[in-house]
Amino acid sequence: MMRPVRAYYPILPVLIGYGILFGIGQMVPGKWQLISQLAFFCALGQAFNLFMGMTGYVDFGYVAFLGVGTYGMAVSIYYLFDKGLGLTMIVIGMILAAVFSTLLSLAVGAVALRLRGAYFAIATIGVNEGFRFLIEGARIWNGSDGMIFSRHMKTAFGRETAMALSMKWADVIVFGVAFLAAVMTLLYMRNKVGYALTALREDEDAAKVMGINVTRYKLIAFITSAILAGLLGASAWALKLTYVYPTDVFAIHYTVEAIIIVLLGGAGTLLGPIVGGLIYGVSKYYLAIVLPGFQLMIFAPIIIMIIVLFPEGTVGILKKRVFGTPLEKFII
Amino acid sequence: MIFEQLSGNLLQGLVLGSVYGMATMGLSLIFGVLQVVNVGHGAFIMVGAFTSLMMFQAAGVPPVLAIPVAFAIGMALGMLFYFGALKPLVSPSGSGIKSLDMRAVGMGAGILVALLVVMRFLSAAFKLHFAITLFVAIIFLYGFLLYIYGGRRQDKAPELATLLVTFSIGVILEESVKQLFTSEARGFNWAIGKLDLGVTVLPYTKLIASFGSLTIAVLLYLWFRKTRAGMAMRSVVEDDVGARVCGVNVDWQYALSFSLGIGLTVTSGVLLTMFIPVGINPYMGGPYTLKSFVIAVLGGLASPYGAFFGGLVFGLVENGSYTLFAQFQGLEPFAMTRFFSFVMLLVILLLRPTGLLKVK
Amino acid sequence: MSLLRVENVTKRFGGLVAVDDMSFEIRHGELMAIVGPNGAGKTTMFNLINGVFPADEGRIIFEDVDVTRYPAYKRAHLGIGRTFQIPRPFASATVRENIAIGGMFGAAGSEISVDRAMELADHYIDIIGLKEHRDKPAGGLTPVEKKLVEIARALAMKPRLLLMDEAMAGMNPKDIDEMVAFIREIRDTEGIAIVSMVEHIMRAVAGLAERVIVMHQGALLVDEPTQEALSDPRVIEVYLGQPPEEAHA
Amino acid sequence: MKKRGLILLVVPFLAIAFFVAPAHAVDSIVIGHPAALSGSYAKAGEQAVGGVQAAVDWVNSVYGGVNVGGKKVPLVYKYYDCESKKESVTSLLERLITTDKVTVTFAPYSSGLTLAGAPVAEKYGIVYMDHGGASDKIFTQGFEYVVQTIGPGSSYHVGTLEMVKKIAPDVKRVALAYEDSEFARSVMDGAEAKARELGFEVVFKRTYPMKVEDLTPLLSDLKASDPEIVIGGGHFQDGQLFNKQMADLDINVKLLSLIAAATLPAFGEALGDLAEGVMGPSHWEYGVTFSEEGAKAAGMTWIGPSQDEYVALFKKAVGKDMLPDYHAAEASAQVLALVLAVEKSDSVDSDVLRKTLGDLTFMSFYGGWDIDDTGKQIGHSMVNVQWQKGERKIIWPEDAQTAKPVFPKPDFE
Repeated sequence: MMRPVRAYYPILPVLIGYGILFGIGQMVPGKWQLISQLAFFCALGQAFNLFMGMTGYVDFGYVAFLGVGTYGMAVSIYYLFDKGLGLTMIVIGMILAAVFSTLLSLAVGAVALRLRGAYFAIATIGVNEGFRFLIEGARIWNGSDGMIFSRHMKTAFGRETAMALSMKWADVIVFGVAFLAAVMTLLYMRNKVGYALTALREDEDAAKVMGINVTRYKLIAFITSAILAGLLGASAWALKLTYVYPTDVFAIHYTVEAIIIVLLGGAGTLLGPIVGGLIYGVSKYYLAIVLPGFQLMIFAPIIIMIIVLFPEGTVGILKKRVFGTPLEKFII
Repeated sequence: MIFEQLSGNLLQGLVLGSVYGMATMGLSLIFGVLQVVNVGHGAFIMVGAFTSLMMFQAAGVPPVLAIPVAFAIGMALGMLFYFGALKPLVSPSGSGIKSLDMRAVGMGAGILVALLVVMRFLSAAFKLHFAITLFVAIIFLYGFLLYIYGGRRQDKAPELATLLVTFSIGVILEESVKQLFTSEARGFNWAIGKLDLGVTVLPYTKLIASFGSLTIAVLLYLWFRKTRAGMAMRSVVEDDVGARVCGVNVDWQYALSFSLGIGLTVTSGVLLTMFIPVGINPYMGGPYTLKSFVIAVLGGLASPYGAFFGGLVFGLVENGSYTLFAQFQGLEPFAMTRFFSFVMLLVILLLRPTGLLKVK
Repeated sequence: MSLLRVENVTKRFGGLVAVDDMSFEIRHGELMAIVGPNGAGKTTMFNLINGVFPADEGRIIFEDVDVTRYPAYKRAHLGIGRTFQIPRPFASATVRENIAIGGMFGAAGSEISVDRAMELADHYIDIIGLKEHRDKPAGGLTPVEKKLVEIARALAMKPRLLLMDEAMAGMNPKDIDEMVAFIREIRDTEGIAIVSMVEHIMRAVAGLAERVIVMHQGALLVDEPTQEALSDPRVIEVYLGQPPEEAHA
Repeated sequence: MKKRGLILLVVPFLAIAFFVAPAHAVDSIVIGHPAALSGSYAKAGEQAVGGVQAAVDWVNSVYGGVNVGGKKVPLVYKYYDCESKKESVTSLLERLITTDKVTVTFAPYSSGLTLAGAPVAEKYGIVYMDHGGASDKIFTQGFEYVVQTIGPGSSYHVGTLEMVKKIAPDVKRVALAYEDSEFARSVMDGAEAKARELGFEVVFKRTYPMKVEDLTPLLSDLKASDPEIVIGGGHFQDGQLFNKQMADLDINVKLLSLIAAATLPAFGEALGDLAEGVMGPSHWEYGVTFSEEGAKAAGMTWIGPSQDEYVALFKKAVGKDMLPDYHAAEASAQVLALVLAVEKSDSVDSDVLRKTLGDLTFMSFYGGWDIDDTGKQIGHSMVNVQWQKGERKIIWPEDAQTAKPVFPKPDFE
């Protein structure tokens, strides 16, 4: 199955990119939160791209996977904090996050993956909203009261460790998830999964006739993407912020952010989400500082402009430019 | 007791449902013709609500008379956004350029800088916030680039581009209205009496809103069936390519149906203020967008009359299921009605993606 | 033993009977054509054979396996290949990748690695003569080139039965002759059965098929060797009473 | 390497942002605030920013600056927009702390966003003042630097129930209908407990989802339970809807009290006659009679502008003809608390400030201010307002009254 090492060169720019980002965060004091926010955007885009970019299916309710992931970690800490499990609790939380998002993705997959285009987008919005109202309506996990577990973490790990967990290690996990998402993307691209996904993205009926079990490959990409989102929610939202409210973790604007990031960078490319995440994160951050209260008004027309005039995204354009040069094998 | 409540709720649901149905017709029309899901739908409803509010507050015009004004505003906005943002993405004839080279980008950047400098002075002169003038500058730049280069039709995952564009249009509308009117929740009071039915009470304003929705739905139906323009548009819904072969200007039909859809949506905002004349604010549209999706699917997504029918069903189900869920301990019935409506959405998408009404 | 047996297959769309109680056989290594005017149910028949949708009634048996309820991809694994009337290569993938995808997932799918599939693709690129376009996206090719890529993609699946949907539609006479020769050559080198679907271009049928099935309004009209079928009065009747030779306008 | 080029483009940005930071010295007291100026909480965020700005202006121009280290130094207000999003709160808060070197930080509006920023403030050990997070749970989490000015949610409707108990002891049937949010729920739980304690009969208790568009089914249900008084609400939009649809359904009760919405000027403007007699609990209201004299009589420190001065300062600060509501007043009171704490301890050190704030008790136009050991506000009591002939009157507690309560409230026409 393994291809020559050369085929995996594009992971180098990814590694360099995240390495530089991580380095800045560690070396420049007082920028870690910004760096971790950027890493969150990159990871979000990377995980979303794994499904959306490769299959062409727009999951508008994608944030639900981050939501259940957040709940996975929250449930673990909230209910197990006094069992003396120590850091195993974090591991359990990550596993729960992965399990919850897998289960939800299987359920959504069974219903929605048969649908195409706009129908799929609407169905996934329906799953996201429906799930939130179920949590609120049936009072699951405290319903709309949510869970606040900063105290639980301090009780379980001690003040210093709890602080380090939410202010540092949660972000390190986000970096990990981002890199894992990139690795998975590249692995898929270079193996049968990727070719199957390319085929079904271009023409699903033709792909079926070519002997591709489209449901299976869609589901593989969907579940992978969902698990990554679940882990991201567990680290960036639960472990870092130590609280969860249903309205907050199922907010659709995170899906919109993911779409913007992927489009800015270039859908279906490996480097796109990183470039897109950086552009989006940095410009958002400085707009919030320079023009507080007006950034959405400035951002919205710029997004329209980019979609209409540069639909391939930054990396898409770059890819065309480096075609036939030695850089070709690094940029996909 | 329960039956009294249930019948009262169902009656209310029917009246509300007709307005919801009307509010979804525009969404369905746009999807039917352009295959675009308008994620900014709710923002246009908000524009309608503000139209109604402003006319009432400024001149005491009853909301019924605001309908033609709202419709005209909607048509105009529809044309603006179609030609400004959507046409390059969806137009069947494609448009303009093949690629945007670095020289062009550099030129654009130069113009932006020049505009910024001009705008900086203008904003000082007119005492406007710099961000507002920056916004205007970006729109100008965009218009310029679009005029020269045209943009490209999206072949891969076209939903992605159109979803994001319509979403951004919604954000632009919301933020502009926020700048104009602040994010305060507003309202007005147009009381013309009530009808007491025993099981429930219905103000006449609600009945007028419901009747108005029905009238507009019937008018739209007649327009589609009896006029040349309507039939041309219907032909595009049925068969895009076939219509073109038969000499229908599909490009123009796209523009027309988009602006007609927006016109209907803005109008429905006025009708909604007759139903609920309070809580009008720039961000009020969000929940209506989600509701409209469910309703549109109930009606078959691409069919405006189906949407009207879907609205009625939705109103009945949402209000009726409240009584049902209220019988269970430990549940929050109101949230459960929402849950139920989304479950209904999924079931219908699975079993009958063409909607409850048999369309084809 | 026949390669494919269609037994009393019927397919309805709403009230319309698109395929009405069809029965016929395809033999190993045979060149065959399904002929009929527009709306006769040819495309539906193709879709039923390769599983785009299931039959309402009847059975389809491929090499002794009852595939009636099999989804399309499983039938592809068994060895049923297919091309489309309007070529549908995967536009963003290169020519090489397109053909390799056929090899990766087709009949021999489970055993072939990505690298092996690429080698296979190179082999078929040589056959169709598009070597200079190897690493270009397939979306940018001419229609005839796309058609060739599609055929190569189907061949890379190593099918035993290849269904070709209107392979010659929209081509000029010279291209048609070349295509006919190419298809015969494939049959001879690969040893597979090829079923072509033909609507109008009767001049191609003679060269393309040893046997002809004529469909009319969803039902089987004749199933005869080519020369007899072309002069069959019932067939002429179907083409508006004109001799089929002149009906290709 | 175009990819590297992009990163190289980002690096100087970050570097500049870091190195351009001003040198630290006590020549000014800087307040850092990742405010919620857009997104879900834009309305409250706009008020809060205006409120802080107004108080800062007062301190600098009227009060003459903050007296620390033997000299008067100005207050500086630095705010960014977090878009009501939790990720932005953390990064902007850190920027305020490390790059802008602020003296204290203010939390954005809402309990959720306050919680999002708390770990960052704790990490840097900087005082984090909460003007819009009413959840009681924030103060059971063991945060050491979080200080609350807004009163806890559970106390919102307590005064209302006490008032009814006193002026109409025979009224028993109470209905609770709140928004299904963490804040409104804590109000509901507090109200329910108080109602049972005072011997009321809770005949109806339901919630409705956030951003609701139609309350008819819930209100029909409520009507059937035949309550005498109705308390509930959540935010601004749903409160207006609540009142309007009560009127539509002809549900006439002796008292209707709605949190948040009913206390704002926009409520009366939107509803007109329908608002007549409707009540709401509020942290602060225009017309509350807290004054320097009253503070002296009670033996408390007084600081800040008088109410009328404050309203004028606020309008100037926002640049619009907008009245401050309690979101603004809370934010302002927080600034005053800070000024007193700095002057009292003569220090800008976070730990000293936090300790001083813990011991601090004072009164301003906003009312009393005092926190317990966890940082929770306990010194501020709420007032109840009622719409009477198109104006908001303070009707409870009795010593703050600007008008007598109208009870029972008039029926809807």
